[in-house]
Amino acid sequence: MSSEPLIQIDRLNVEFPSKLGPVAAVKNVSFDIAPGEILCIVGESGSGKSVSSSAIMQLTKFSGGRVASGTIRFRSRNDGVIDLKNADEKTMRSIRGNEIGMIFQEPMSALNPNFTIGWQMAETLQIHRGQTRAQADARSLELLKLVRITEPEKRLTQYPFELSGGMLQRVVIAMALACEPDLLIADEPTTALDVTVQAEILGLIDTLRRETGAAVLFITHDMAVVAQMADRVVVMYQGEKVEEGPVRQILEAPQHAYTKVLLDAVPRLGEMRGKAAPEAMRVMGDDTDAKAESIHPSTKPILTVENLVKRFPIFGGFARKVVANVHAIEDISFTIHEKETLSLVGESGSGKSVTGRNILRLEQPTSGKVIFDGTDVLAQSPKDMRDLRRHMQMIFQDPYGSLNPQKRLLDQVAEPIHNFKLEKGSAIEDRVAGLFDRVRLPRDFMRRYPSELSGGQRQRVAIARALAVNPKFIVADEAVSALDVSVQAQVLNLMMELQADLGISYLFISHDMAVVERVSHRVAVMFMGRIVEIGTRQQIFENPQHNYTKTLLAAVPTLNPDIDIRDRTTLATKIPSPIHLAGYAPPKLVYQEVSEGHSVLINDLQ
Amino acid sequence: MSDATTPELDDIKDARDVNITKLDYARAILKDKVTLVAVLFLAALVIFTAGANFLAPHPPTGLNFLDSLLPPLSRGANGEFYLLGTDELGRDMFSRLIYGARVSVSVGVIGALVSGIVGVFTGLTAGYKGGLYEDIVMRLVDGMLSLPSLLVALFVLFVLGGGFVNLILVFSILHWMVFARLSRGLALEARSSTYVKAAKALGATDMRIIFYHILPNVIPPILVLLTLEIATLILSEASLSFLGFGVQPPDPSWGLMIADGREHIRSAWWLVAFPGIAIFLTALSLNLVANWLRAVTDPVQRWRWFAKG
Amino acid sequence: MAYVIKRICNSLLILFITISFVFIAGRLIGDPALNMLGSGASDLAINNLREAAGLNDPLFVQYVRYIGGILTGDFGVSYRYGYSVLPSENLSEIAQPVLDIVLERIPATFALAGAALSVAVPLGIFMGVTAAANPRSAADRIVTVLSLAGVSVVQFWLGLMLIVLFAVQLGWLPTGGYGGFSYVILPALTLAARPIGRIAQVTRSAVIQELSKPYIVTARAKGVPEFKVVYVHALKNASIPIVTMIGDELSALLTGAILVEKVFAWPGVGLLIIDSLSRSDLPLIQASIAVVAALVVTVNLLVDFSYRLLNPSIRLGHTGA
Amino acid sequence: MIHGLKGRLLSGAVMFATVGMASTAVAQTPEGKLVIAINQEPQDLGAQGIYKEVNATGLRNVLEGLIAIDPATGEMIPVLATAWERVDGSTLRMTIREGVTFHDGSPLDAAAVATSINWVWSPENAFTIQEYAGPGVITAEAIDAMTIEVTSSEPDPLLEFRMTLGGVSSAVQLAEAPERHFDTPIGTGPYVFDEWQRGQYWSADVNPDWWGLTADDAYGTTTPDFAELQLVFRTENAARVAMVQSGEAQMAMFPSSSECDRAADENAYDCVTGPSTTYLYGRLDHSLHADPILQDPRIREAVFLGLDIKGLVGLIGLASVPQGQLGTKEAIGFNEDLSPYPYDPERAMALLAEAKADGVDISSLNIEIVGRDSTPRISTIVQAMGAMLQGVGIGNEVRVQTPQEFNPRVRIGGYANEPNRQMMQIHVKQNPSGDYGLLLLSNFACPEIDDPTGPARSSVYCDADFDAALEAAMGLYGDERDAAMQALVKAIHDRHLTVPLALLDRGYLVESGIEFTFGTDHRIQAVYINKVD
Repeated sequence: MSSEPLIQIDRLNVEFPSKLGPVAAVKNVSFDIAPGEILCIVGESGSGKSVSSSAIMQLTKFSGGRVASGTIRFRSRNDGVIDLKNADEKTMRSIRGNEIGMIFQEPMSALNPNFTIGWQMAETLQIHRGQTRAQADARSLELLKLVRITEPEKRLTQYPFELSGGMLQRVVIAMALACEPDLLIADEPTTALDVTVQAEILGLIDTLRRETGAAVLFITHDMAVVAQMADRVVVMYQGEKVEEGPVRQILEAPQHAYTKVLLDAVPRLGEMRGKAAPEAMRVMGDDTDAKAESIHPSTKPILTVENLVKRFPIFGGFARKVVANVHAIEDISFTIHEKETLSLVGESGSGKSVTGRNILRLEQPTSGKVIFDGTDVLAQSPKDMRDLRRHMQMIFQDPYGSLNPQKRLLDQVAEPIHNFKLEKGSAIEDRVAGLFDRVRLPRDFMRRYPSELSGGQRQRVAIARALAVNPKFIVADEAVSALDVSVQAQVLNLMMELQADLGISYLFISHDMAVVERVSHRVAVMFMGRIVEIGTRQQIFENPQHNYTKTLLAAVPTLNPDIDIRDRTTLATKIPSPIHLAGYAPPKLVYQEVSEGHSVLINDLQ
Repeated sequence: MSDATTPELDDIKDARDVNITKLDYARAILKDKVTLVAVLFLAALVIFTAGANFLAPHPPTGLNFLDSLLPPLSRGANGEFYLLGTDELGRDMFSRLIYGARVSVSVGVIGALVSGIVGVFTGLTAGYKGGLYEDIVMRLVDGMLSLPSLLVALFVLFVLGGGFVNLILVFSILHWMVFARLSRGLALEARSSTYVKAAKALGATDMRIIFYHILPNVIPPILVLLTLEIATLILSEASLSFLGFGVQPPDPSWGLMIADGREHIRSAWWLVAFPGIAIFLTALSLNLVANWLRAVTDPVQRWRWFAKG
Repeated sequence: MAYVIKRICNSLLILFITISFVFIAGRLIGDPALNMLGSGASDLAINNLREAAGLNDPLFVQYVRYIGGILTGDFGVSYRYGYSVLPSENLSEIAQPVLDIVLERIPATFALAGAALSVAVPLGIFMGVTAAANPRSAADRIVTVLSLAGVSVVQFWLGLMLIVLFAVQLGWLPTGGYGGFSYVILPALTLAARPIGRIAQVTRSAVIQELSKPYIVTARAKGVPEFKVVYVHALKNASIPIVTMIGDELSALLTGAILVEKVFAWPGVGLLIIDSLSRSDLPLIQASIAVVAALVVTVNLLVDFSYRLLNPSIRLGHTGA
Repeated sequence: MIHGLKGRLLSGAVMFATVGMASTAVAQTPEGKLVIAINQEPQDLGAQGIYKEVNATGLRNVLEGLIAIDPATGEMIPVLATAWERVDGSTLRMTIREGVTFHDGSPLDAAAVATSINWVWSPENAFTIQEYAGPGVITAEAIDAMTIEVTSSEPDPLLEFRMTLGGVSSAVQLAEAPERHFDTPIGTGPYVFDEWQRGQYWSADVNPDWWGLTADDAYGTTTPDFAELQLVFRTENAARVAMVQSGEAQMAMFPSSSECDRAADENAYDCVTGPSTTYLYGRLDHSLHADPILQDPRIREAVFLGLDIKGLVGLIGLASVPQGQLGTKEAIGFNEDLSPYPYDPERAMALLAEAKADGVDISSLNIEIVGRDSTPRISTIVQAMGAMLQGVGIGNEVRVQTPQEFNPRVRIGGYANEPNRQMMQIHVKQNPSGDYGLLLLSNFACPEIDDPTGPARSSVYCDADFDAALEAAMGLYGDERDAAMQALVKAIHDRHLTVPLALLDRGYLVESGIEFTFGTDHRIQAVYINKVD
């Protein structure tokens, strides 16, 4: 390893045009990367971390950006040290994909859907190495083996949509490594992936780095990922570098206030060990710490779900008959008590969100029973169902999408009040004002439109809206997943505070194990549409029984930089298909009660 | 909507996503010279159309053999000035163009509005409600869209006879599907959007969701289509009138003016040239405005129209 | 395969409904015999024609007879075209079947549509891609205004102007008619204006859309030259809307050529339709519309099937959900 | 020998138009192609079609009749019949020309001619020529090899005239391939049919064996000058004109008057015009299902006086002012004493004021001026008429309708169902029969609603006395018939029933160096088209 840096970025400034004139996305950022080193840039959205990396590749210009000043000195194989800021397009093309490879956030959309994997991999080699298609295919095969993809020969002839997300990300990595680049830029490469897949990909990148000696610029928002990957860390906030240092120093002795906030807000898996009740999140300088008192649910059931099944029919053939079904959820049963939070946790496709929507009858379940507060939900007429919704509300994942962009916040929060005719005239506005107070939003926001608010503020509006009808039960579907960690903590605390004050029960749907551990009374782990394990939080996190639960827990990245993640590098696995021919009846699920309230699925998906 | 974006765009979302006010739209138009000209032309057209009785220098009907077929910029027997010349009955072309705008533009606007209202209603309800209703509606829409529409229009007008009302009837029958297909797609998209699910969870009725929640959000693309359809219908009106199945005299529609004037295409070119140019400029302006509207309401592209620096 | 059969059946249904609609509308409103013979004809003559053409039978009987005939390829005989007689029994044998009259015109219509498209497709795509590669540039603005001008012009008016300029004033090209290459230039250019504009527009917006997608960043990050990024990566993915538009325009050319055929006296189906309308020759009108509708439905079908070729995920049946 | 047609016609009124000097044509071998842009495609090329030029323009070059009318003199001249004489009121004996063969090589003889006549006039075939059928059914019979007798089942004063109408085509073809009769005409004419490209043109080549090349009494101003004849279909007026302007055609039918005017400034081509038997008229609702206000003679007169017919004629261009009646001067029944309806707005307004003073509700006057969309320039015409009536204070609206809408409204069966109306129908009619009888019958006779066979189905007028007088007149011959018809025409004129608007001239653009002679029937025959130096 030479001590001479591979790339030196010096006082980089990148601007984007906007309605208000040029906006600086990156301000005076400097950092170096040594050969073979992994440098992580960490920051929340708007920090400029991704812009910095695309500026290296001169890709910002395609989205209208302009490198205003600064230098990007790169030690090129052929041309010696050159400034990539001023390099011409021809030079850049010889560097892109050749000396610098790049990996992206969403493998599904990062590959061209209309060309085979083989074609796309060969393209790089044909451009930079002048290889024939046959030569390129041979090299592609090697690469696919390198990234440990099953059946590599077959993959070459497949199209992107035929592969799972984890496999595609391996393809993208293989493609980036095709010309043995000296620098690999990985821009949030695991954010779109499930936690188990994320672990595999992180392990793979780390392994490959060691095998090929390429330096890695790793961009992420996740401190836990940083802890696992980085040699050195650059922390960015609103376009500026706020702190830089070796990973251990950043994690253990952060200097800058923002780094501290970031680290503090991250829930750490296992930190709730031994505690029976949920606890509020740590938020620096937040006064809601007062509500840190534990919330204790009653024993009175508010919602009982029995054998809930949802299948989505697939029509086909001549008469549009149902030829197959997507078995979205299978035989789901659980109970939620008053003032209790039950978390449904699982990876994408596990059926956790479908369960939430079916309980509220936003979709019609195929079979099963939902009893809410003594009322059979599925037996209600559409009109009665509407009235019942007063008591059962929902908070959605996407704070940008769940608010109607064309309506003032006042009207949005007043929507349920209007629908259920709870108030009239100016009383509506008073009530909305009260709700804004309750979720700590300034009252003058009532006249604003959603686009004027930040993500966290929007989610508060969504909560206020759900509260408008004094519900007893709220389904929170990935309610904080889209928020930056610092904001996420505040919103979670607000939800817990409301539970304490108003006695609301939550069905908390999430993929984030650490958050679930923090906020839940009880937890149900879902996989392939089934609950594989259900119990109190302590039972699940401290004594997991089902293999899947164990895998899930092991895959969660932690803030401990000492864990070697390379041994997680496994072959990409194949998940059984949830699509079955019409008429298929799955085996009756059998649960074993391990201890009181702790059941494990024993006859399926072992 | 659900198109994946790059993390880079995440970083600059704030720069791109700033709230755009009416004033910004006005400024963007002023900056875009071509669109500005189109808007001014349409504004002038509307003013002249509405105020034809006051603004037209001469009556559109009547008879004045003395001033028959005078070329543009000439003076009549009694010293009247004819900006764009006269036709064979000695009527002022400029005035007839203004009155002709009334017919042509109102056929376009009313036809597009009627088909728009019908199409948006059926499309939104079909897209939102789904099921058999949607199936039937979309089967009908697809079927009718695959028909040769000019031909069917021609045939129906052949059977029913031409005229203003029949023309609008035929246009509505043959164009509502365009709106229905778009609206259904928009409703389908909206139905899967979270704010609609939220509205449903909040107890809104289907009709309220469709018309209070979804409709305001899908106005921009519908408005774009409406503008394009007005242009299409003005062109169709001209074609049908040319073939004798459109507006009937004495309504001086532009298409009819071309049809009547083509006898004299060589000797009195202005009879054919000016109505043709009027249609062209009107359709072009509508298309330019629609194009601009589409660009500035497109969440992915709009920043280019508002960005400075 | 089931999909293909289903789509074909669907198309046949549309065709059947169109034919039925035209038949019934034509019968219900107005007396075809009177319209054919004119207002001066005696009632006897009119009745003779009604009798001979079977117009005195109940509508349902006529309809069944008509549909039955169509199934055997018999669209009836023209009331007027081919024999200017008041049809009587012996003459239905010697008159020319309307289907032959229509089919005779198809090659001319195809030639014109083909000529127009062979100009419009490459030019439209080139203009659209050029504009998309540099949004808001001068090239983009020029393409936008030109393409919108193409869709805004009244076709028959453009045709008249072109005749006056190129055929009469300059004498370079014939005024109209059917013949060699020089005859096709003016009508094809007149017809091409609109498809050029629409193909350019749809190409532009589809390519812009594709260029904003992440896989384009991947391609650029691989070092793919910008030309290839646009013309290979983006254009291939943008092909479905473009092909749809080409199909739409082809349909429009097959039917919308009516005006241009009239102005240029191009002996295609469009001209035949206008003639038969002006002669109130109902069997001929019905057959022409049926044939044109069949062409249009076929074009739609081909466009539909081409999606399967253009999009591997449809081809491989991966878009079930 | 020849009955019926009026003396003044026989006296040789100059009824032709010709370009340039009198014929100085030099006989020469036919060469080159004569391309004529015509205004519509024929429906078929059957032998009956030659009776009216609009049926199949130019077909007389291929198919000949027995007798023709000389375009220059208006006299009947022999063609395939060399002589004809009356046997009685219903029979005509005709001698067939010797030594003529059809284009298929079969000889022209009495049998072949009789076959043709029987085919053309057969009621079973019911060809459109029946519109000129007389009172009886026409049949023909060969008396000997070269003589036929043509018989009408009822006495028919116009039988000779009817023999100028139909064409004679090959009897062999009729026997062997009757279906070809309609698209492959086989006649005896100076040109042999070549091909018919549907939608484009039909063409013929010069016949080197034409009998006229050697006969002394051959019709025509010349022998064929052109080796080929091509009739190109161009419905668009401007397209026909453009063909001559660009040199693609040597002749174009019916240019607009403005194009005709322009031709004067051009060297390459000229415009020739001449009167036709076609006239334009308006028929104002009268007795039947009409608004009672139209029964008021003052109102009717005011309407007629309010129309500036001279102005309209000027507007139409190639036209002349009709003499207050439908039909052309040479027809039996033409009343020379009548004069055109004057344009007198003051008088019209005075009449209206007078009627108003008598309590007639003038404000309810709203005349619907309706034209058929197939009439050339109808939109301009009705608009001008509307403006004229507006000028004298007569409320009106103008319309142009498709035949689908218009035709039922013209016939008693249709308009009887309409509420009482004030409709002025604008029609274009052609009357080459040379007799007012049919015209009076179809326009003014009382339509019998219960008798669907009557010819008066489109009349709006009903007067028993008129009907009786008409019936009487129809049975008369010669001068008696003429006088009776004239009286009826005068009665019609005075009652303001129909307003003749224009006698239409027809014009042609003709390339310089070509001379074209034609009559009121506007036949386009190559033997009347000469190359001149």
